[in-house]
Amino acid sequence: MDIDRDTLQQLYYYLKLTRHLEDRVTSLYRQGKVVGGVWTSNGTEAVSVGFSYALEKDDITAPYFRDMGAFLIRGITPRRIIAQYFGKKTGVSGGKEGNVHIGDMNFGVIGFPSHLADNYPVAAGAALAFKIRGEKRIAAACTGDGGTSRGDFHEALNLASVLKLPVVFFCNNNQYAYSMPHGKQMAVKDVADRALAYGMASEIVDGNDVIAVYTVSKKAYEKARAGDGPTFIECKTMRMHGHSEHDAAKYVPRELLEEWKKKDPIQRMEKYLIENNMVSEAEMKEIDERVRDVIEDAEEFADKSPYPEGKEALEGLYATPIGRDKES
Amino acid sequence: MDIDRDTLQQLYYYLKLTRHLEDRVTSLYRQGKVVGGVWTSNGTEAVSVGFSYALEKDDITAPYFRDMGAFLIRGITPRRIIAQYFGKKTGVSGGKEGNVHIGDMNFGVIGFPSHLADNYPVAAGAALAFKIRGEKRIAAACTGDGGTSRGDFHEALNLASVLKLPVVFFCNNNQYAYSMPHGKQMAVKDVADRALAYGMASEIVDGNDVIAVYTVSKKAYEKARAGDGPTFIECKTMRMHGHSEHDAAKYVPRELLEEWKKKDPIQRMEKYLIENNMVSEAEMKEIDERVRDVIEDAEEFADKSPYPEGKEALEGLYATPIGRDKES
Amino acid sequence: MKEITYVEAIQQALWEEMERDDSVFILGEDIGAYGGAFKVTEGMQEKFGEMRVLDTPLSESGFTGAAIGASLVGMRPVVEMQFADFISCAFDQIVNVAAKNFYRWKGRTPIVIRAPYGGNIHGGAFHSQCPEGWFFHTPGLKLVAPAFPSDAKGLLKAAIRDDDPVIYFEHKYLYRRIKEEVPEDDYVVPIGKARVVKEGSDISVITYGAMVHTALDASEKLEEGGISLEVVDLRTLLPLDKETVFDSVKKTSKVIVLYEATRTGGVGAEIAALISQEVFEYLDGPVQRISAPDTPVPFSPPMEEYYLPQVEDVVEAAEKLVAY
Amino acid sequence: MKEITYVEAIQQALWEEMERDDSVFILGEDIGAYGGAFKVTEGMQEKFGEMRVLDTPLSESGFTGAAIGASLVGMRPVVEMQFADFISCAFDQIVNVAAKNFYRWKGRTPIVIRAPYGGNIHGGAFHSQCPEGWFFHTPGLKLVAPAFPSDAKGLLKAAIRDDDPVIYFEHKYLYRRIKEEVPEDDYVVPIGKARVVKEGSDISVITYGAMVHTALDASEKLEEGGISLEVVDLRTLLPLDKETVFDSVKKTSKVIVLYEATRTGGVGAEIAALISQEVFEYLDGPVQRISAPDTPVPFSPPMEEYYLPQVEDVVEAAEKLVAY
Ligand SMILES: Cc1ncc(C[n+]2csc(CCOP(=O)(O)OP(=O)(O)O)c2C)c(N)n1
Ligand SMILES: Cc1ncc(C[n+]2csc(CCOP(=O)(O)OP(=O)(O)O)c2C)c(N)n1
Ligand SMILES: [Mg+2]
Ligand SMILES: [Mg+2]
Repeated sequence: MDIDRDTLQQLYYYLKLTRHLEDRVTSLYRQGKVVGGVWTSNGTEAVSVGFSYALEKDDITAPYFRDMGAFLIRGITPRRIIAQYFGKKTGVSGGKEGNVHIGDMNFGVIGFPSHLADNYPVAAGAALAFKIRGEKRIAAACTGDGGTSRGDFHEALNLASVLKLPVVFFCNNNQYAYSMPHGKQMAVKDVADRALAYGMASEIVDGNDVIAVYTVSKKAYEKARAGDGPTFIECKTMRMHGHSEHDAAKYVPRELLEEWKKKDPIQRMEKYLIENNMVSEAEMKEIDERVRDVIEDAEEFADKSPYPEGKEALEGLYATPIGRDKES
Repeated sequence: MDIDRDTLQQLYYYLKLTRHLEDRVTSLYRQGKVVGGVWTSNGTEAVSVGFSYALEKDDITAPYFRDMGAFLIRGITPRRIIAQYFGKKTGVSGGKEGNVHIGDMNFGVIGFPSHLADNYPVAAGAALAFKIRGEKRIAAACTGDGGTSRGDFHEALNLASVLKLPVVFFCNNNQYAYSMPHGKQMAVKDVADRALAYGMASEIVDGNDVIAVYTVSKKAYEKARAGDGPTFIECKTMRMHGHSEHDAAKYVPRELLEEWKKKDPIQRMEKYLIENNMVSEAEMKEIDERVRDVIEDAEEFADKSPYPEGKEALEGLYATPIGRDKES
Repeated sequence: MKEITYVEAIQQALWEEMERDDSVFILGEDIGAYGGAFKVTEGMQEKFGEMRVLDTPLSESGFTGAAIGASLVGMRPVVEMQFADFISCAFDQIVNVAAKNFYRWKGRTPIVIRAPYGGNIHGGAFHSQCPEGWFFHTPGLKLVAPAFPSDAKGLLKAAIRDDDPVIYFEHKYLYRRIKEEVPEDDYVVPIGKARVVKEGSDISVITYGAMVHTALDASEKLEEGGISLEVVDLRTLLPLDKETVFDSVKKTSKVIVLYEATRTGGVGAEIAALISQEVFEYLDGPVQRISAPDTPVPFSPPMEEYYLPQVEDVVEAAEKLVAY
Repeated sequence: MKEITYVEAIQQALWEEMERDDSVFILGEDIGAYGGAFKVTEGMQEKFGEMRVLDTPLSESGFTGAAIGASLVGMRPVVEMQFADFISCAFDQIVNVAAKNFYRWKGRTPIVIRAPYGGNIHGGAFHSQCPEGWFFHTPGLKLVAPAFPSDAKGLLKAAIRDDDPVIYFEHKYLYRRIKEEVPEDDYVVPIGKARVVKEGSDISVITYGAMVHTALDASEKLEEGGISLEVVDLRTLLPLDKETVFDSVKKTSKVIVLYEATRTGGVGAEIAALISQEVFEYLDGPVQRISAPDTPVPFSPPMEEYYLPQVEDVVEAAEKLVAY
């Protein structure tokens, strides 16, 4: 696939924005400014950036908690995201939710429930709606390798396959599910083999190569859009931080991290852009500055934002509130 | 595998006992003597008879609701079974449960909860216990083709595979899940393909050939017993009655039934025994009489048995009752 | 107005809503050509097509999740559980995804789950349960449980039009056993409103589902002895219509809470708790509860009969309470 | 006796039971080499081996089902849910398989499920829930919820030795925040017995879990103003120790039921209902309930604080109730 200069630069921009935003959040966490914990996609940013950038505006996505790139690309602003981490009223959820539990249908983003793989059937259902209505839209969902062990993974893939739904399922195979290495999670070498059980097409892609992820996603989306059914895409990558920022991940062999460090998706894309003359020095500088500015602005915004009032906890339970249901 | 004369005759006996017992229960149902509904294994008896007869005494099994042969072979008497259908105190559960919701750990039979595939992880857990204790016992579970679409199927096979548990999973693929034909349940031709997702060994066997089912089961059990891991076995057969006796199954093409009628597992075994001189005319007669007598006796027993008293409903909630918990 | 059964009322609501609004569709096991285990959707696939009356694989969590997803992008799915008992398999999707979507991130989730529930049909532990209590303790859901054909129709319509996830508990025992005149036009019963189905002066019976009929039968019997029951049919379980309940208690000062589910932690516990907190001073006697005991539903007829609350139980309790 | 924390008490019970009885084993996510998300099982795999401290794939239903199966053939598995919130994924196995095995077919299912639950840790909707209410309405289960290190130890031992399925609700907030002297020997606290943790004369506060400490703090504050609270720690939620609760109510005649879970249909509703039915004549005022409101657990600190019952809420309610 021929990818134009602008797209390549955008991919690069979002990779960087994702990395730096999460890095910043990590520092803020260490400073005690973040409420709750922090989980990042460090080292695996190409997955969410690649599959999200390949979506059309009307498509929808159900990211999981290591898909910061998806939120950013869909249009959830860093301001709202950092404010969410701070528990501020201006956060995506007005303080009701924290960290990456981000959803906003105005941007086609289905909120992530912690329960891994729960959103796989949900994404299939959105795709089902598109199919029923004869719309040319598709749905893309992502989960971790560990998440594929859950029953909802199975029920979703089976349903999608039987009904030939326009949905593409991604797996961020970052080698670990919390402390559990691949071999303790499943007895197949490739997560992609799980798709065999459903007669579903599958792909394995280098999850540190954003161009590859973007390309394979586009292809699968077009297939789904054409009515030719779902695809399961395994993105092989590596979780470079602990499970969360309070996990030192001593269970990960240092050599493995060393090896994967060399494959860093951002450096790799940078190298590609430069070697192929896809970015000028000035453009590169501009991208770096944009990333920095956007994050600084977002942090400042979040800092200055007010907390919600305690009693706001009572609001917004129902979309159709019923007069008599309020607790005294 | 060389199967001795006695084993062959026993397999035949249990096929017949299963068929005739369920036929009898069906008539009793029509007479209004059975409480609740009736679901039979009609046409698929070779599955439960084959896999159950291949078990050793110390093994355990988790049958589903079309596995009458399993109950009989494990030693649950027709008396207790018919009494269970009648809701009598002498039924397997003392009237607490009905029809094929039969379990009794004294006979290594794990009770069937209606929720299909729930007992797949349960059977894996029994196998896990055997493995932890270093016992050479195995567990065998069965469910329907429809049941394999459930999340618990996935979680069980994945767990069993990762932990290399001594468990064998059977699927009675009788072509339909209630009214749903194969193609509306899954997009793979063979249910056995589901095992690919777990790197699990699988087998496809003619589910109307009791010798084949018995043989393939034995082989899988020995493998499991030797510590070489689980197997998934698809038994291809055909449900010859409705889903239950109150379902006329108009959605099943008549030709399909005609075709499968020719493959009846009992006639087939009878023919095999006769052609191979594995049964004499006298023996055959004796088998028929035993079947008839056992069922007549069971029916009489059930008929004469008392109903439980209403207030027995309150008994036996806990294995370790606690003084103060009784409702006033 | 025509007299129709409870199940016909459900059918009418489904058909009318499907005709009215293209975004309504139905999904579940065996609901297509077969028409569903209880024949509720019979003929609908022929009329509305395979995609709007959608047979799913045997996977409650999967198809409930799918309904949630479809609802997030503007559909109004109606899920059929073959038996309410199997809703346990979709529990996580319902309580953690559907119920919390709106509060957590303004995700509008207008799904309806039809749950054929209840005993008295010799179904045993897995085909007779009253699972409403599990969901009653889950903020974000709405629960309705009609006792009459008119409410069965009107509440199903309201549920389909509501923007929140609604579990619609339809009592299997009532399907073909009761008839009533039901408006043929677009008849909607608002969610969140209880109804006094029989006025009375001595004791309020607060109940729902099949037990409404048990209460009414008891009321007739008691009338002979001069005891007058007021029967309040909750209709909606969540959110509860406390006002109607309290008004009745204020009037009678004596209460029986009657429910078919197991006793401990059931919906009836909340009603009793609410009454004893909020209208305590009106009470002239202890708040009585009548329910099934705390065991699974037993199979054998004598046990099931003993287990389920009977007219006689209400009569006895009422006689005692009046004398209190 | 040594002072140990709540989490140390859990650890002690696990270690001692594992040493005492070969049939005890532990399974769950990340509990092996990693020692569990809360480090409860730290060091145990080294000591007891990979099979008895078993890491499982991410599949709550699967490994809970497996625990059930192992228990049926004589093991005593202890399942760790990483957070109680994820127990919803195993709901069906718990309520339909484990809970009903014994009643339906005498299948003995001695499993223990450890469920780290509760809020006040800024965990948001999916890492703070109090799910005990869902299981409280399920006959066949036993539920315990210790508030002190001694009970944490003694009840876990009792749970492991019990022949029925027990859910052990351990409050995350208490893990490292409270200390107590705990008997070092084989200390077992019987299931089914509540405890009066503070005697008092004016009002009974019936509570459990982290709220016991809220009640005790309130009691201290109120003491100054001359109001005397009696604090009853339920310890076991199912089956309930009605006697101890009723005895306290008979003594004080006024009751506050305090629980951290959402209000409607929670455990506290049943307590209030029981009291208002069975010891009605002893009551000198309405049965008050204090709980979280009916929403998911909000994330932002001001909202979470508002949401969770606070000492001040108890103080206020007590002052009003005394004056009633
Ligand atoms: C159903 C469920 N069980 C447990 C957890 C707790 N948990 C959070 S993340 C995680 C590991 C996830 O591994 P994986 O799916 O590979 O995603 P990764 O974190 O590696 O991106 C676990 C066990 C959860 N979120 N959901
Ligand atoms: C979880 C669950 N959902 C729904 C049902 C209702 N039900 C009973 S049998 C059946 C069809 C089962 O099909 P299959 O697994 O192929 O077994 P078969 O009846 O064909 O032997 C259904 C849907 C059930 N028992 N369990
Ligand atoms: Mg992972
Ligand atoms: Mg089948």
